[in-house]
Amino acid sequence: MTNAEAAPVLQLSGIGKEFGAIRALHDVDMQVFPGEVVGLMGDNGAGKSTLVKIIAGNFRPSHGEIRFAGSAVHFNRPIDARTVGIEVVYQDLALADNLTAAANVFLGRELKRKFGPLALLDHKAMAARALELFGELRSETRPYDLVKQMSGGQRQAVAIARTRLSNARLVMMDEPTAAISVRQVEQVLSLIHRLKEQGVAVMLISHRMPDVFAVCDRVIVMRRGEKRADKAIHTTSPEEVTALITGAKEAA
Amino acid sequence: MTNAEAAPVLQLSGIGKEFGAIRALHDVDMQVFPGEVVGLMGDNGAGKSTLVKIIAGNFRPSHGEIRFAGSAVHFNRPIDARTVGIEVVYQDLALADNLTAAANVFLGRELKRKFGPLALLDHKAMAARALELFGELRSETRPYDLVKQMSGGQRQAVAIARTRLSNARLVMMDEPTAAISVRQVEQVLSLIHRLKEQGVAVMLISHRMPDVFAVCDRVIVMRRGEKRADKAIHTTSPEEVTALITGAKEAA
Amino acid sequence: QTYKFAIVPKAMNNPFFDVARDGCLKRAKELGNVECIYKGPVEHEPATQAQIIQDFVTQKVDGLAISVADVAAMTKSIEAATAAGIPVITFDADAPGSKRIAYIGTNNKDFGLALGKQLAQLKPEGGKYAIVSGGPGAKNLAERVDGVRESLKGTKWVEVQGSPTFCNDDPALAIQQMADLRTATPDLGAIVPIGGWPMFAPEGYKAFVNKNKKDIDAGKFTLVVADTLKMQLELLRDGYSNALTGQRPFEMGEKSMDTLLAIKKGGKVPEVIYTGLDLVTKDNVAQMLK
Amino acid sequence: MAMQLESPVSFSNVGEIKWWRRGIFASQTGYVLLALLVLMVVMHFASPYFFTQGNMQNVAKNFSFIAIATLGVTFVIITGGIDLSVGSLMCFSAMITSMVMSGLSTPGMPGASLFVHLAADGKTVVANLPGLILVVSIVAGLAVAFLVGLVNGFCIAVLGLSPFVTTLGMLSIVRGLGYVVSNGRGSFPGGPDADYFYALTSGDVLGVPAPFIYLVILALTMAVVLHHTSFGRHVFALGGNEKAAELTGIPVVRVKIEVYVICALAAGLQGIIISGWLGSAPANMATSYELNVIAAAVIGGANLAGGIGGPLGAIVGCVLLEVIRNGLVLAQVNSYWQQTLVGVIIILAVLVDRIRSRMT
Amino acid sequence: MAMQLESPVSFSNVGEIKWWRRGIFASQTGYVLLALLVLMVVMHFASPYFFTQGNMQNVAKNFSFIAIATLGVTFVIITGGIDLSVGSLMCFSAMITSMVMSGLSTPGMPGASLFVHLAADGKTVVANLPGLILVVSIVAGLAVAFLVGLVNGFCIAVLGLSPFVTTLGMLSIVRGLGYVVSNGRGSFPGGPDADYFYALTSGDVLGVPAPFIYLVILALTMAVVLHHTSFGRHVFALGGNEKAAELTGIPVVRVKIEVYVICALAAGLQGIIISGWLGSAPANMATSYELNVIAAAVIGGANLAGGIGGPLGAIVGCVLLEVIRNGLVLAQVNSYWQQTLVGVIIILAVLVDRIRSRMT
Ligand SMILES: Nc1ncnc2c1ncn2[C@@H]1O[C@H](COP(=O)(O)OP(=O)(O)OP(=O)(O)O)[C@@H](O)[C@H]1O
Ligand SMILES: Nc1ncnc2c1ncn2[C@@H]1O[C@H](COP(=O)(O)OP(=O)(O)OP(=O)(O)O)[C@@H](O)[C@H]1O
Ligand SMILES: [Mg+2]
Ligand SMILES: [Mg+2]
Repeated sequence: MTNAEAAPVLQLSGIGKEFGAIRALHDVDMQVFPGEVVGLMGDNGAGKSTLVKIIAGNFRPSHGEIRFAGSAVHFNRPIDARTVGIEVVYQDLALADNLTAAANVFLGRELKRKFGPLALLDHKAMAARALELFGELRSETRPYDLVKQMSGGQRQAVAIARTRLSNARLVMMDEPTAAISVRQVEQVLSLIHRLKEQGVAVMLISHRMPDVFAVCDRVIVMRRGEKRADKAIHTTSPEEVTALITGAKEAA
Repeated sequence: MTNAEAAPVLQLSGIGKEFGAIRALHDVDMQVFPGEVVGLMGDNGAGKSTLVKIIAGNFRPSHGEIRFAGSAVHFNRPIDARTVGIEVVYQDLALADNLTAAANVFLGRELKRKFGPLALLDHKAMAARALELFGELRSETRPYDLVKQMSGGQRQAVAIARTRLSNARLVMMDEPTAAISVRQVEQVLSLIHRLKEQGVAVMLISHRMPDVFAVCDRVIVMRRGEKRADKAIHTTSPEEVTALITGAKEAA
Repeated sequence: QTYKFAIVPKAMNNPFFDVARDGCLKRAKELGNVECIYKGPVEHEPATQAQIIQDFVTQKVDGLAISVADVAAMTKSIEAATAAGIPVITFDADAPGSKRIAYIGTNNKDFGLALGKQLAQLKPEGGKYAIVSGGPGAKNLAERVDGVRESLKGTKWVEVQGSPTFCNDDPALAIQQMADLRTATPDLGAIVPIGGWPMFAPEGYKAFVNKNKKDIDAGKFTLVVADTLKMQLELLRDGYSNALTGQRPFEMGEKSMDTLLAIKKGGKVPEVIYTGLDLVTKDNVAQMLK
Repeated sequence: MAMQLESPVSFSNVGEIKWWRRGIFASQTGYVLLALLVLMVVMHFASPYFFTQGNMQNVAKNFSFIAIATLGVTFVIITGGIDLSVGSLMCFSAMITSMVMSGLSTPGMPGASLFVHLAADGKTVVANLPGLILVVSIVAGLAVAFLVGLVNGFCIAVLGLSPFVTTLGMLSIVRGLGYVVSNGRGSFPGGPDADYFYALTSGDVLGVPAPFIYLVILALTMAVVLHHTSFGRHVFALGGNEKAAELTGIPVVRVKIEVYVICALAAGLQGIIISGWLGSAPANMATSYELNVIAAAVIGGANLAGGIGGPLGAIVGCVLLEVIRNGLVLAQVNSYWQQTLVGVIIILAVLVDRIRSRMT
Repeated sequence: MAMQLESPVSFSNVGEIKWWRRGIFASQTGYVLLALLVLMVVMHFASPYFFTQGNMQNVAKNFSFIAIATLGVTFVIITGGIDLSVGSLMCFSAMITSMVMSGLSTPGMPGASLFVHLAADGKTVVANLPGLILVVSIVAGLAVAFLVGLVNGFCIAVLGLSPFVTTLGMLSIVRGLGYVVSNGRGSFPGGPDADYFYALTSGDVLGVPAPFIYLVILALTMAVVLHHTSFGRHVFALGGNEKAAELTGIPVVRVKIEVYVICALAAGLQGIIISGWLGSAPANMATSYELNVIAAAVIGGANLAGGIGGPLGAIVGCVLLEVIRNGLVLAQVNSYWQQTLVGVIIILAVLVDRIRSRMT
């Protein structure tokens, strides 16, 4: 599936990011192809989330260029990235605690019904669709409950459900399985498989080695802001990746 | 190690908790003995965190009784639980974003130096000790950095480091390894081992089956607020636990 | 029969109206069959005053004496009260075109003229002067400013830029502004506060005067202040100002009760009752303080 | 999919929420409403005039006078902001409306010839098209409010200034401009359309004061907007978690500007209505009303931290403040004690809600 | 430990932060300070008298008058609260102090015989122990402030009421009580100790006004308390994440009560100092100062959302407000425009900081 013949959907070159004196990213190049699942691994603070946020238009990179679907892009705000077809599950989930689960799933993309010139929210339809999405994830999450009162895993299910609403071209998931329970993990992995089948590119950030090796075509390892390895999954092993993450092995 | 001869350090009987119409916990009994590591598993929203919060004095149970070290206790505030020797790593980490990592580790237990009648904060000593603790966890976390700017795993390391400051009798960790990377996971597990050796009781909540089976003496499975199983680790298997979590198997 | 008369000040936080209230209470006690209710907005704000009048109408008091916060607004309120059969008079600040039966108080224009005249008499040689006023919205204060300006027009006194300053009836701010005015124009010849504000803070006022004592003694700096509250008279006696011009709020309070009672009894009252002005200088201060 | 559905996703541990624990019955608004009813009963015993028809009309009118502005400020509070400039803006909009109205009705003033002409007697001013001046002047008043709201919104949303500082600055700016344009004097509605103006602002329909009718209409509209449009949803999301709102692609900047504009328009309209009732727009009108308006919203249950609030709460808060004010005057409480009591009652009213949340 | 140390924990991707990007240089306080300096230069050109010694003394004195209260309110703001009662409390404490002072100095008043006696001439009042009355009356003034702070803190920390509503109610209560105790008249310090009182409040030491000296001492103390004691650390933690503070065992209730008490004491002290300078405690003293005080803190960089703030910022904010006020009078700007300009300059001053954060 890791096909050099197709044009990459995402292409980063020389991406760097400094926060004051912290060099969170340095000279990162990478490509992601349609229908490819790329695992992004690395130690805590390696810069994975920062990279995701840069691609998603959340931060501006200090250096480097992003090309999406062939053309250079400059996202000023997350909505810009969303518009071209990038969906993100953020590590901190980005939920509005005072709203219900259904409202959070549809935030910024509410379903509406026309009443003459008025477009009013279609609460019922949104709740029904949200329940359906939670069901797909096997998550016991009630659409009308406030997110504030939810357990960690229910919150994560809400954040994941969001990405299912649009026809994205690239889905980035920043540790989507951190808080969820065994059976939902399987659902998320099978969701990734389905995305891949639909030709969507997926970037999965995870600290769970088995998950990465179960779904990814390729794994990229980051260390202290730099890309240390970029290997097809069948050419590497969990042991090698662990060594790369911890720094026991410098690069591969 | 699961010794019936010693007195349990923690004993719950008939614990129940309702949030409005949600029955988050129902009639939960359990015991934890000194030097024992108990795994608490369950689906998302099963009530694990709620149970931890009740034991930690964060919520009052709607029903039931808690006995700690032999005597019935009623914790009104978290500080009460901390005073008797209960340390908790909360799932949402409980960090003050506007403070540094070192300040967060020592929150509520600051180190001080006496200047005559004045007791001023000993910033240096706290930073040094925090760095040491982060080092023990193999986490690249800088004591003087603001927690606001930290990566998910660095934040978790800060929360875990806190529990190392006191001589606790019971340490409860609510998904301590969710956000941290492979090498820190090993450190956390070895930390749990050390606690066990010192005779400290540990309650580990995790969705990671391998971790639970690596360190726990006993595993308790919750489902929809009820305790479904309570088994010594060598009498069960990951498959059985998974079935209990998902509800495929009703109880054991 | 007993009567309930309400006396409504422009702002309760102004000591001036406390004196009017005391006059009203004293007179009510003397009359015996009259009750004096004192109630107004805390700050100088017309809409709140209008609402209070409305409440008094609902309560069916027997008469209203109002210090008008805003002419047009009160004209309507007075009309409503009159329609409900409650006689209304005004005191201190008038609403000339309204249905009020009488006005008791000072002629503010005359007040300003008197202040100006005092200054011109004290220092005919003239110079630069500045005015300190209370709030830009108050009509009676605007009339006083006009009066001061008018009476100084033909003289050698000229007003500086940035005058009047507005202290929002805050004594501390009034003194700060006086200090600033003096700093801004070191050869400033006079300051005319058209209300007693700076002197309501006697020590701060003294501190300000002491800094300029040399100029005052040399006749280079003159202070003519409005109002004649007790503390102001004492300050004048002790040489902290050159002249005072005062209204008679106590008398306004007394006369309000008398007038309302007369109206209730069916008597005829004059439409405008000026309570007059007290012109005080060193010469007659001792007598005023008695 | 590989995995078999061992156990269906269901909610066996979740019951039905009792109706008295849902919606308004579980909100601060509901409990403050309860406190309000108690207070009204107390006031009834304190003064026989309290429950007279005339007084109820007064109360209805008086609270409508700040309630419209409170609706506006509630929008801002829900997003987690604050607007201190409402009091000044009420005055300024009212002033502009009356100045335009008088100006256009004065033959000889620029543009006036388009709107009025002198009657045959050479004195009476007659409108060319009755009502036109009224419309133009109200539009002018609302237009300045719109501008002020736009500037507030721009500074806060685009430049990222703190709402407190921005609107405090604006409080000062707008009040100052009011003095400048009227030369400190304030202004009066005048001309042939003034009577329509008075009828629209201080008239009543079958005994119901006109401002109260406007209030009801606006409050209903607001309820629909907040709960049934995506704009309303975005307003809540912004208050709940601004970061998340931004990340999920909500046009945060636009929504923020819009709420400040709405708030300014509400304040402007409110000021225009008050000036119609007063028959004047004095330069110190509505001084320090901002605190009352914000207090009313907060007492009614809006949360200054953002994310919570609504029209019913705004209205309940305003009614409570007005009943306290009116009731204490009617009960003939000593004026100096009144202010103290106002404070005590405000605190007691919100305390009722805390007692509820303690009990559950 | 099982695992071998393959790679040491180190921070190879972290450089040294340049000094000009650290501490005050990276804070709003620093940039508002910059704006202040620019403003002062502008004022210097607008009026040659601005930088005279006399005027600088005035500025120093005037801003010290609100700065002490601002220090107190900064504590509250750092915890994420707000205190609207400071203005009223300034007045009330001052009033109690002068009433006690005059009362104890009037032979015949209850308790006065313990403190004063009549001199041989039968008229002059002589203190039994000079200074004692002063101490007692200041303690009385601070004691009421303490009580008010305690009530505020109790309502907010224990009962869980919103700080805005509670302190707004308290604003009204305390102002009302001021009217009640003085019957609307205010009060004056008097008696044999009044001169000491005046010396302590409006005197100066080598040309430095006394209030300024108190301010400096209090600000330094505050800096130490905030950054070098556990109380200070807890104050910040509370503002950063109240939930977390509670969970980590910080005595949240106690800390909250303490900050409101500190704030009230600061306001009380401030009021007493002002009344000493004024020579009177009028009933409308410090009306609506609460907005100035909070604005000063916020302009200086304190964040109303909590977690950020400090004494330097509070002082910078106060100086800025005073320089604007003083400078505009000195520059002889038309008074109607002054108010507008005050607002504009406030907004511009905080804008400077935003430009900085845009650039990095
Ligand atoms: N807003 C910020 N300001 C300053 N430093 C930041 C900021 N965000 C991240 N950093 C720093 O950048 C580095 C990379 O952080 P990042 O969140 O990308 O790590 P990560 O690889 O996602 O780690 P984790 O696995 O723990 O989530 C960290 O050292 C972090 O402290
Ligand atoms: N404060 C609250 N108010 C109302 N409902 C709550 C509250 N806290 C938790 N709940 C509900 O109680 C149930 C149990 O939540 P809890 O957080 O204990 O689950 P958990 O087992 O920790 O799940 P996870 O593995 O996802 O962390 C959930 O249905 C949740 O929605
Ligand atoms: Mg991350
Ligand atoms: Mg949990």
